[in-house]
Amino acid sequence: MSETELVSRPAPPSIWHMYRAMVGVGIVCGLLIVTAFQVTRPIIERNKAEALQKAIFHVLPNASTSATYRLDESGGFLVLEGKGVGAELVYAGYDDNHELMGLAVEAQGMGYQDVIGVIYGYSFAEEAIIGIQVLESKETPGLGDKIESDPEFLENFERLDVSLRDDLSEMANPIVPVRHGEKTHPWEVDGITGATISSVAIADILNRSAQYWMPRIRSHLSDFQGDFQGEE
Amino acid sequence: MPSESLWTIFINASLVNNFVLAYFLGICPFLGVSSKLETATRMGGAVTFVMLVSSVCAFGIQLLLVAIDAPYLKLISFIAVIASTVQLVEMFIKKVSPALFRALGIFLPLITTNCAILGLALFQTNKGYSFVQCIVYALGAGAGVTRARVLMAGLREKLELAEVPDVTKGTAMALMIAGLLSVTFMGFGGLGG
Amino acid sequence: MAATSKSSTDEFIKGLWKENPVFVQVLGMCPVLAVSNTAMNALAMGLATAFVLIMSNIAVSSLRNFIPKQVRIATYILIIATFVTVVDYVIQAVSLDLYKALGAFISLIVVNCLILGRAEAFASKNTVARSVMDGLGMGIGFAFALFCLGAVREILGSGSLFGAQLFHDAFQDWVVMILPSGGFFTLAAWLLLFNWLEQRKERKAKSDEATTLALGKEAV
Amino acid sequence: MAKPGKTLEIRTSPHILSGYSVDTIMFNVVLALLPITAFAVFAFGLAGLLTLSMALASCVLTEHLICRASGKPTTIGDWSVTITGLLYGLTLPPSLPLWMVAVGGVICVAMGKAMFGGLGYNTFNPALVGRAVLQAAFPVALTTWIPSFGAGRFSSLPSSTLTLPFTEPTVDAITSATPLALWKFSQEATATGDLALGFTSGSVGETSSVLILLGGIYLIARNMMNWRIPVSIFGAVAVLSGALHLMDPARYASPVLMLFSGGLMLGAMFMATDMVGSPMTSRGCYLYGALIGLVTVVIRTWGGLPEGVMYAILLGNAVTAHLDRWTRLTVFGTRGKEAAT
Amino acid sequence: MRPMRLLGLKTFRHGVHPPESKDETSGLAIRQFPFAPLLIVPLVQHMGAPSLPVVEEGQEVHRGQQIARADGFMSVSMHAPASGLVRRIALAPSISGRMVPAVYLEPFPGSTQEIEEGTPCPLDTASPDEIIAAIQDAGVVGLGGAAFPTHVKLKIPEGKFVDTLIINGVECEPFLTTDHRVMLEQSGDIFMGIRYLLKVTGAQKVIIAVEANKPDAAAHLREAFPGDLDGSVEVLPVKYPQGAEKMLFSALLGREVPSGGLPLDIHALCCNVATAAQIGHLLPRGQGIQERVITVTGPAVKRKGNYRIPIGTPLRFLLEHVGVEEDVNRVFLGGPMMGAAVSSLEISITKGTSGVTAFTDSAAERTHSQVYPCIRCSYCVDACPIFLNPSLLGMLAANEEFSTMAEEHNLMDCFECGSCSFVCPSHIPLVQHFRAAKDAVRKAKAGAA
Repeated sequence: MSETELVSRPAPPSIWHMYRAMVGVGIVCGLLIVTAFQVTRPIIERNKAEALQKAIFHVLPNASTSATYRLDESGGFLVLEGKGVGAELVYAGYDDNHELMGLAVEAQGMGYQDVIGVIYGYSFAEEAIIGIQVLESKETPGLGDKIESDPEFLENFERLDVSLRDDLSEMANPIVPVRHGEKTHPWEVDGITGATISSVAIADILNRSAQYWMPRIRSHLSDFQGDFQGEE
Repeated sequence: MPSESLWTIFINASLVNNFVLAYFLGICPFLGVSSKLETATRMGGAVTFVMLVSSVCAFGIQLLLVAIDAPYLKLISFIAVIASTVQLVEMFIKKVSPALFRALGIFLPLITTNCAILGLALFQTNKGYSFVQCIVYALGAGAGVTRARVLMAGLREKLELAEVPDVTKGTAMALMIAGLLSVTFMGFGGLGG
Repeated sequence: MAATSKSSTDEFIKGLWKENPVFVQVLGMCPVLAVSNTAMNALAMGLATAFVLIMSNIAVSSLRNFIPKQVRIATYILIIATFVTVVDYVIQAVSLDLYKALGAFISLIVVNCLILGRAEAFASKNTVARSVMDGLGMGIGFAFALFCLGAVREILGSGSLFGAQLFHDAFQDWVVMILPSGGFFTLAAWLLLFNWLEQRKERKAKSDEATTLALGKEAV
Repeated sequence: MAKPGKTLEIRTSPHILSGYSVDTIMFNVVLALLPITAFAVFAFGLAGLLTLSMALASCVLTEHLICRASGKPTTIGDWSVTITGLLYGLTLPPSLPLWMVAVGGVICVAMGKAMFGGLGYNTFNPALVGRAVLQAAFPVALTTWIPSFGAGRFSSLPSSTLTLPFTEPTVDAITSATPLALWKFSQEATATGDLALGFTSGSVGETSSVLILLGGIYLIARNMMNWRIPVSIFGAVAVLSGALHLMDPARYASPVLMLFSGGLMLGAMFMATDMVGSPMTSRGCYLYGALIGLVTVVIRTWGGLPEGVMYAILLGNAVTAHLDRWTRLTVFGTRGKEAAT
Repeated sequence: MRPMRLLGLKTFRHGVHPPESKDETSGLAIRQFPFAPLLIVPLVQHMGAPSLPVVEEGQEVHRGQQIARADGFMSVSMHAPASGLVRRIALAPSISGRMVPAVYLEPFPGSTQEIEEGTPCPLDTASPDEIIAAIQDAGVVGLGGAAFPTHVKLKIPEGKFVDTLIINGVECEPFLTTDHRVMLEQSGDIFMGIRYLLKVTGAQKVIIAVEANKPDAAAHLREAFPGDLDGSVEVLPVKYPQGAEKMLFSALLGREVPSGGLPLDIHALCCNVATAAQIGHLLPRGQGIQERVITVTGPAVKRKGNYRIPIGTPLRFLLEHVGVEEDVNRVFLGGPMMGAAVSSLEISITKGTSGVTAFTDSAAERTHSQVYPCIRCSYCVDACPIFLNPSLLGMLAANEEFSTMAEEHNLMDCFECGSCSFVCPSHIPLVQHFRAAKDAVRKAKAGAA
């Protein structure tokens, strides 16, 4: 405004005016932000928890309750209390009779375009991966994103063998990707024609994650059998 | 902690997920000023530099915010820090190297509103990169922005002499070229894998 | 000041069409291109931006005499960042899926040159009422443009609109439309259309003028 | 005696011309492409013929209509759009639905050429623009291949060819992987003889390396093609893939496979050499070729796609302006001066 | 820098290969041309100030008599091409389209046309300055086409020196065989001229450059080469514009004339072979130039040949005498690469005219008249002997960015050899663009100064 300019030229506004403006606006803004945060926080957290629970139940089809465990420094698993910042988490799923059905584990790795994040379900009974859901992916639509939808590909994960050697030190067979139609072993992942990179990426992500988790989980199986009842 | 190797981060930020051509960050200056090669290169250099500095700052802020458990201040503190970083960098360069200031100076204020900088800070926090990863990410992103700008500048300089139809002149043409460049860069998909 | 009421309607109208922030001024390209891959995302983004725009216009115009010139940009950014943070949390609360789809681009509304531009060029110099109208016009214009883009991209790219399947199952998706390059191409196509319309109008105006001139001469 | 000089025509010197004209050059490129086209039809039968015809027709028609719409005389007479149409057709998978072929043809000419101002200003190779956008739009259809020399190729069509417009093609039972895909995804090397003669699957016109080479040599002999570009592309590819192959023959493909497979031959000979998109100086051409070769090898070896020639050439087109600038010749008599300043 | 070689022969980089079209006249000996009923001798036949007439209307003159004197150093004398009557001294059309002062001379029909001799300038006794004055008095200019006063070129400023004299017998322009015949028929005059030139310039060495398509001339000169002269006859490959001064220096000596500089800067001097022959012929006799050898050729000419033609012969008389096709519509002074098209046949032959070529439409090489956009084929870049980028310059010219052309892309170094236009498949009139651009730049500079 030209008027302000005329006034301000000879006598610039005092420091006090500037502080007043900045601090005033700052306080109001701060109040606004904190209010919004406080109002929305419970809703957001509920949403997130629901989404996670949905994913866990998706990859562990028979589970109806779940509990979150964290990997302890000792190598054992403890029920998570409070926030799990920085901790390595697994989710245990229980059926209606509070029987442990399996674990859901998050894993991620590089895909064709960007990081792919998945959650997969591990069944103790079958010693196999029994379900998978892609949480995060920017794979090419119509091609790479078939890893989320292609029924033939998803069939791989209805029972993907991740059994361990007898000494529980490592996996008996690594998960390996093969070309479409050439799957002969239960630990092989049948690829998608035309989306080789993405399907190979999934197999690699699962393999790496399983190699890390399976020996740890199997050797502390009892940690999950506690009398804790998962939340609905 | 993401396990991506530094090389993967760099290739992804600069080629596969180019900030300009795949994330559309910093599009306004990309379309607006890059018709002279020299300007494009210098501007790219300035952006990379500021990216590097603000990436480091953002990393620090994120640590602080986690420590005091105030995630709601993320955006406001990032933008404040970036704005003041640009100011500081400008003053610093002016003091230390007047020559460099003459080369970069006029671009620095423009960078404040360059979404690529804020985007970088937000992405690196979302991805939870470590300090070194952040630096490599910033360098990769800066290289990608510079490369996109330089290519665009060359193409536009060439087109200045062409008999472009009236309808396609200007922004529409620049967008088409950007689209073609984006298609071209798709060829690099999977390199980071 | 008699013309105020009339001109405030004008402030509203201009943003919709004549000074449309996307198609005419080509501002705020980043979100326009990044989240317009589906109509839903585009509309949500557009409305979020419109909300921030209107709110910041209100705040800036009502504080315009309170904020000294020297610190105005910093204050504006502070105000805008606040509203963006609020929007960010609201969207998270409303729908996590939408929040995931829009990603960091909600936060990036802060650096949308449209908002800071309106605050600086308009709201800081005008009354609250006029600023609201300006914000409404620009915001809705922006959202409308985003929707135009998103609709085209979703219809061609996924064969649906707002997630509802439009065509027969066998429809071949034009994947490129949902890819980044598709964003560039679609916006370029819209701009071409606008250029073409504009040029046709100009030509017509010119020929009309010529005819009037010619007629005038004949009459003389 | 006649009285000469009644109608003297004034022009500035020179008064004679070399005899080459844009249309003669373009026509010769078409000639050089004919054997490849013929082989393509022979190898892929009706599917090849229909794909090529549709590609050609859509490109030529688009050019004609755009010229008409903008009120200019039609430019299809200069043969350049014929080249675009042929090259574009030759890069397509033979079983591609014809409606996609037509869409791509329109993109080639409208987006790759007319938008930039027509012949001479089409910074990116129009055929590749069409091909690249098409691949981005329909990634599955553009990476589905049928084997060459199929038994009933002259009597029947792949079911996908006649797919209704805008609908998804049904994938044929008999698909076949290209030599590069075979190597990339299962480390199978194809026999060199098959590669050279074109008994492999692949795009309509990229399979017969021998015919492509012959066409290129014809143009080079007539000075209608810059030999430096294909030579440096081949050189870069051979050196890079050779070095990699020596390090680990099991992981990295042999230079022979690299050179004779995929679109490298066709791209290097006929698309990278497109005069409009390639540098003007000799040194620029060497760098341009080296860049294309390098990017091709990088994408093929480490990227997600088995083939990268198309992207490499488009990238080359994009940096041409810079290469021309960096490799500007030192003007006669300014050598010392530049050193002084 | 070492000179570039092609098949063992020294040459320059780039250049083009236009059809030579010399076979029809290269074997024809020089013949004397008859006098036209009226000779029109322009007083501006050279670069520099017009000569001042020293005769009056109605005055009788002898063949060889001085009819105009030099006006200052940048000017030369003019001599009567025939014994006859000065009809008038008035304006006459010239090739540039401007009217220039000229002496209208009507030869006496019955005259024996003997040439008047003046004071000789003996090689042994005359000082360099005296020789330079004699050359100016003899009216000698560069006969290769530029018509630059030869004595000006020979005047070497203080502090400069010349080590090599190059005699240019390349004649790279298609159709022309003037120099070829002069070398075959006037080698004595040539070597005499060389002796004068060596004495004036102080050069130790002389190189006679001949293109490979004139092996008889090269062999003849080698045979006739005097044993006491330090030098050689060099055969150069057939390539256009091999005969341009700068190209010759770069081919023979491996030296580049600096941009905007002179041959003297690289201690070399170049002189056309016909000029040397004229000097060698005229100076010992004390005569001035009143006629010169000209190739009259081209598809439209019936009796092609190399003629010794009196200066001032009107073009119309010349063409009528040799006979031309009725539909002739292109006549050039010089060859088709650098020659100028004439707009009227009323202009006359001058000292700078090395040839007259005439074409009919049907025989014209310019068959493709359609101009296409530049397709960046880079033929012109590979042709330009001074390494410009004609394609880029052409596009800049079309956008009228003349100052950019001059400042960033060395427009002013272009010497309009025509190689770029010759090879351009898009038929863009590049040279025409560059001439216009150069004019504009010069005007802008003059305006600024």
